[in-house]
Amino acid sequence: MEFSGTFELEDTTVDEVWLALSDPVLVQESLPGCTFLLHVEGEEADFDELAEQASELDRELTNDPEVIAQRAFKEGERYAALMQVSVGPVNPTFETVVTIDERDRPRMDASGEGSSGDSSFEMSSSMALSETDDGDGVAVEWETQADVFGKVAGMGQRVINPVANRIVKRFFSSVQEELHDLGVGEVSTSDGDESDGRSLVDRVLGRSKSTDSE
Amino acid sequence: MTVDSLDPDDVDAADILGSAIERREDPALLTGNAEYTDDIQIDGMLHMAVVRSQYGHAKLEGVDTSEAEAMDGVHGVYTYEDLVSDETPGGGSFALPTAWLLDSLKQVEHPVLASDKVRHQGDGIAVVVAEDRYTARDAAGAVDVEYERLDAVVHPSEAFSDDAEQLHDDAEDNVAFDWEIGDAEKTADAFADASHTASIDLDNQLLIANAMEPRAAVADYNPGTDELDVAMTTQNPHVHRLLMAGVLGHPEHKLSVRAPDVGGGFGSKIHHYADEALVAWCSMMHEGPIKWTATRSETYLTDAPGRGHETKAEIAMDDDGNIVGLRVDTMANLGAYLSTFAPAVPTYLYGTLLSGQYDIPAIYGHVKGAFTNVPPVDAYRGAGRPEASFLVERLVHLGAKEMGMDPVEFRKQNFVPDDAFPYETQVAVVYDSGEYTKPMDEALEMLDYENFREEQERARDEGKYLGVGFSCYIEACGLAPSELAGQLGAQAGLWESSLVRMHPSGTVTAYCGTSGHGQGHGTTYAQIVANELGVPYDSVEVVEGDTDEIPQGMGTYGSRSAAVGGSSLVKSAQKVVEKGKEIAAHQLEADPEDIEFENGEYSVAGAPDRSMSMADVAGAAYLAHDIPDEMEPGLEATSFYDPDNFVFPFGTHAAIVEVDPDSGEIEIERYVAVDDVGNQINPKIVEGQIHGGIAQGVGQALYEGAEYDDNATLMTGSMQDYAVPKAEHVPEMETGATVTPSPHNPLGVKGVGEAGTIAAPQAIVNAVADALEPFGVDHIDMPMDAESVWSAVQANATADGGAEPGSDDADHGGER
Amino acid sequence: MTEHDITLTVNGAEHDLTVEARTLLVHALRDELGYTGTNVGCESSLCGACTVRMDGEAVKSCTTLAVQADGAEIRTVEDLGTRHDFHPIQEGFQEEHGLQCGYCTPGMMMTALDILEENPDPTREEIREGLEGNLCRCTGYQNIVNAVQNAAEQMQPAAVADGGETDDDGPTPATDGGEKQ
Amino acid sequence: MFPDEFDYHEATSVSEAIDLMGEHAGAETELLAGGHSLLPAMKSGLSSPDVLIDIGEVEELHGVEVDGDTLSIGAMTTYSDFIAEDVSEEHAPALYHAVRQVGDTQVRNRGTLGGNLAHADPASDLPGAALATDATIVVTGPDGERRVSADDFFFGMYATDIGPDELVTRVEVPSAADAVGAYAKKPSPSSGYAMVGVCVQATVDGGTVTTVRVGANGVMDHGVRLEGVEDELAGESLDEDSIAAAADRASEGLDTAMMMSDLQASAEFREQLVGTYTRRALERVLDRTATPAAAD
Repeated sequence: MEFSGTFELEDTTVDEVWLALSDPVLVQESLPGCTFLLHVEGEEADFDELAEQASELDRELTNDPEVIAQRAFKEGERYAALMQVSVGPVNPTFETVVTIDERDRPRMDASGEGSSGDSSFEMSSSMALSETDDGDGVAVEWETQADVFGKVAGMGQRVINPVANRIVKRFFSSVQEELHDLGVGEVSTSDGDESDGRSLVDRVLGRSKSTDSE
Repeated sequence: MTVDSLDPDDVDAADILGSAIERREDPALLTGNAEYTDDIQIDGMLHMAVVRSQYGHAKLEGVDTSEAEAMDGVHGVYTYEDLVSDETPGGGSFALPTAWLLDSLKQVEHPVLASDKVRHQGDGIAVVVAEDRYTARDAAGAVDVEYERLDAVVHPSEAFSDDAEQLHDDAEDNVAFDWEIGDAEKTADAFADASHTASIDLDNQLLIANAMEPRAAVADYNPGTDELDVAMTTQNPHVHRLLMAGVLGHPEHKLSVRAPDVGGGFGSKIHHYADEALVAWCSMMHEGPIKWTATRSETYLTDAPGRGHETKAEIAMDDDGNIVGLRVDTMANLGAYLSTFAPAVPTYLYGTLLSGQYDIPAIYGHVKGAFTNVPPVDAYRGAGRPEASFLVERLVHLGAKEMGMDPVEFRKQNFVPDDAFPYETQVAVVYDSGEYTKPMDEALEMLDYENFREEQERARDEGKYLGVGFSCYIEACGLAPSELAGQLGAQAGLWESSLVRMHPSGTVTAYCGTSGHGQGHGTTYAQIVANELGVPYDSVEVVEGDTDEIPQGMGTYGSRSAAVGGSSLVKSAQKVVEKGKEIAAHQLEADPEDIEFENGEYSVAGAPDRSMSMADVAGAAYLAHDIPDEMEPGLEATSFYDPDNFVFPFGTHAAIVEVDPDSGEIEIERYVAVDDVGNQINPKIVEGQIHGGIAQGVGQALYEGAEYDDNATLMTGSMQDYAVPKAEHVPEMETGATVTPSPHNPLGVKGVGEAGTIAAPQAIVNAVADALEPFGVDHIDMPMDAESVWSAVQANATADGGAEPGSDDADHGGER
Repeated sequence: MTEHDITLTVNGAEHDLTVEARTLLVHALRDELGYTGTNVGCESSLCGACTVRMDGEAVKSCTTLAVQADGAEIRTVEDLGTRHDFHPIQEGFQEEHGLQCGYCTPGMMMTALDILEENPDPTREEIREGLEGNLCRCTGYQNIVNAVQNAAEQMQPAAVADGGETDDDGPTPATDGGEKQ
Repeated sequence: MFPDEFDYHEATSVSEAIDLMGEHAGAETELLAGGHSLLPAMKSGLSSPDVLIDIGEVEELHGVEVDGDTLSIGAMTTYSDFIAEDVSEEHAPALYHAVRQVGDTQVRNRGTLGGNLAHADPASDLPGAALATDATIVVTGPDGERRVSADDFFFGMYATDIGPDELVTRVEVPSAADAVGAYAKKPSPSSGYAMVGVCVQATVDGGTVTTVRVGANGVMDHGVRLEGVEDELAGESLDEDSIAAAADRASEGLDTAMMMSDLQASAEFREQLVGTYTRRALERVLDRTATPAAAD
């Protein structure tokens, strides 16, 4: 099943939003029901181990591009998330692994799968940022193709669309809030050249050159 | 017209056959004294639950049963490896057979538990045996299965596409069979010469039977005697015994299958499923009683659905409106494996009915069967015949429209004429008897057809859209002459067996190899036997559904019980009468030739005072003090009745509907059914069968459909989402009857179980098409839910620049 | 797992039993107490086969926990009448062939009793609406409606003719074209 | 299937229920009212709470009474008990007509008004009615009572303003003895839930609509007011034309992204139906205005 939408973030820039969405910590904080979101080091994602790791980790939200750069999503890498999706009395917790298939500002593609007991899902998702027409904000166009299996599949048909819409809405509202609270991107985005010819921010932003802007 | 029931005590013995008496099975059912399979309680009984697939199609990478095994109350968890192990009981195939073969059929392996691959969600992966049903279910949930998901296919057209995932290694391109009937060349010529044609593209959706009682089995193995008793929800215990013996490798004579009270079947309890065999195996494994009762969600995943056709078809007419040819190309969904009778349904039960009630000189049908990731598809009430009848009647509706003729006139002109019977069609069957205009005329009178057309005109002017639809159906039932069945691919004879046993006191037990599950056989069979023997109705007890009691049998499906089982009882009873005649002759000191038998009395011709009752003769037979030399004592007879031909019930159903183009809602204003099912043994039971059949046909037309997503996950997996019609969804039905006895059986009966289901859908679809003619809507696929009707109106309004509501555009469409 | 001691009065007989919290009333009745006349047809609270009367009202015993029924009076089909002394509702079903396989029938009758208690002389539409929570796959409902009307007549020998109009927002009922006479 | 195991506690008072919720705050806890939404979800394996707190028998949560200008309905009042009270139809006609169409006979005998509103199934029949009757939902928690207007109560699929430590204790409906109410519903043929349901409560004085509130369920992911319809009718005379004009504005302002779309009906068709069923509900209001006191 496919669903999509556009969410507009006010009073921000594509660079700022891109930076925010590059930060697993900010994404984790903004995703409703997400207990942790961590880079998967080895082949297998062991969720018990990851949970332990998450409890020991001391990561904080920041607006410091240096810090974000350290932990930013990387193309081709896998990330594990423990997500509880709450729909009334139905509250499955999904062990989810997502691969960043493509990360090329202003576009990111990811695919993943998750399971919870006898239920599971597979999804592929993409997101693109653009300046809004009034130039005052950023439009996030997103689309997701998801397949749901097992017990929740029958229920899925009915609830997935509105529930997904609600999760996305809450996610971006939180992102907007965090952007505002942290002042992400307020650090200049054009300082200091690096050895590979890309600025630090360029690297975080996944840009190949520091010249273009939308 | 409603049939009123009679108390059997108020019916004269001579009138018992044909009387609408109350049903003798009802008191037990009405007081809670009935015994359905799940009601059976045996001391020490354990419960089984089945672990089923999370996916429509996947490879099994691993099954971890350890957590389930460790749970309190769990007695065992088994996978395919355990079944086939030398250490465990049984040495059978552990694979389900198909009992109908076709030349081109790919017989794929169907293990009772998946070994390496799951091909539909209902596929079992492991079974759990535990103290109680809750624990068994808990433990099933604790079995951890690792899958590698594969792409799935749901519809035949997808299954045949080039990039489709193949289900079985030995079924290339997912083709299960490729079959044809009729004369392709002759039909091509007819189309080439025809002056008019009409065509249709349609889906006949998958339906789920939804018998109110879910499938269940209780198996009890006795290690001392090696006897394995299975009580189960079955329509045909003897067939299940035969097939299960092979699946388990347990000798047939040590296996007993019994159908307790069965809560409806509609085809879904004919087939041999994995679950019942697994219960039996677990019982051998644990050397004691085990129960399994499907939850409703399991029946949705495992009960064989029916229908599932994608069809392109066309009809050809000459200038005068005579049908000159009919051509059909169908892709049939067979699901993940071949179910018991699956190959017969879209072939011989479908293609042979493509002539409908019409005299069509050239017919060609081509059917390609597809393996897909839905549950194995098989017979559901009507089985093949509803698909044929739907198609023919939709084409006739469109043909009439193409000709600019009234649909009634067009039909009548093309009916097989009364003097043409027995009529041999172009598709390999010979219709026994018929007068097709009779039910049509009666239906027209009940409808007041002429007036309706005027009312329809007036209503359209007011923006109300009424329509009438006809369905002149034919069905072939009473399966079947064994030799013919064998030629067509059946792996069994389709005779029926019975035993009529007089007791010394003159009462009777009649045993029959059919197995009723709501049809009232106890009542109708007693009517038949009481009539033949001339004994009181209450003196006859009927026994069915138990392989230990009844010598042999083939079961109840395909509307065969009265025609084949009933006829077998007649034959057995006649043998009893014949033997009695010799005893009476001996006792009355007359020549057997001179003994007459009437109303239960043997008398000497010309000397009515020299007589003996049936009861006296029975007493004499068992006393055996004075019976003819060489004669064995006792009075009973067994027969194996093999019919000469199918029987061909027919009739006309008509619906009047009002359609609201704004909301897409359809209101059935009237539903008229005139059926000719031959002689009626109990008209009230016949009426009930017709009612119930129509309700399921209405369900198909308007409400029901099994929907799967692209991954073959069932989306309509509960009654919350699959619309089983409720009381308010089924219209009041006006029934009428004509009687054209079948010449092929001693009762002159034709079969009634499926007639309503076969007849109803096209009556309603034709009515809706008639109502929406001003909008240029020719066809809406079933189920015609409100949205599909609304969308069809919208689509046509847009596509045709908006056929004005109210304008009557008779030439519209016809050729699409 | 929590277990609870409960008391159910079934058809006048008091039973003390211990059940798991999750035990459904229908399983307590069938598996623990042997009242197997009440059947289970679905698990989504739609088919109504499991309908019993609890403290005088029709309820779906598969959507009621046994612990919720603690202290309640339950009436099942076993309490209606014997084959020699039918309750009018049983008589109606027998005379009108209001059943075929019989599986839905106990639940159907228990709901019908609710309908008749509320409305002793229901119209055919009212009966159909009242039976919305009971599915039958055999009869097409027409003879069930006849059976309930038949029972209504027996229970109300001096019943007046057709009931009046109702001001109900129920879905438009099916037309009554084939009214039995 | 069967529910997974859980701990069961029966509360005998509101305060006991709140205490029990507090005690089990760490576990997944659900309140059990009539159980007709929760138990099917548990039986299908979709929902597996650790703890159930049964509030169905809490005496103080039962009953319907008129308190000044307010009809006060205990949260655990069953649908059938509500229907049986004369004051229900008299003071809250729109709610009365909606409740009559909930589920089926047996469901109405067990299901409760408070349970329904707390569950907030968008396809249930009551969110629209709560909005149309301007109901106030009273929720009680450790800090006492809170009163939430129906307009602020529902905010998503199965999502309401009830806190994790609170329960719905009462529904208060401003008495609308002069108003007429109607509920027009297209039920799903399978589940009986509303594909679309439109509930209207209006006061018509001398042919003119003086007050009107319209709520809909089944259309969006939560119950919504149909403000276009209200706007169109307010102060107008109620007749065929104004009804048609109002029905045309039924889906005005509804966020199509949050519209329900499922096997039963697409969002596009729901948009069509909400107009049709608004018209039908208003036609019933018109009928009942013409012939008042028609009783069920």
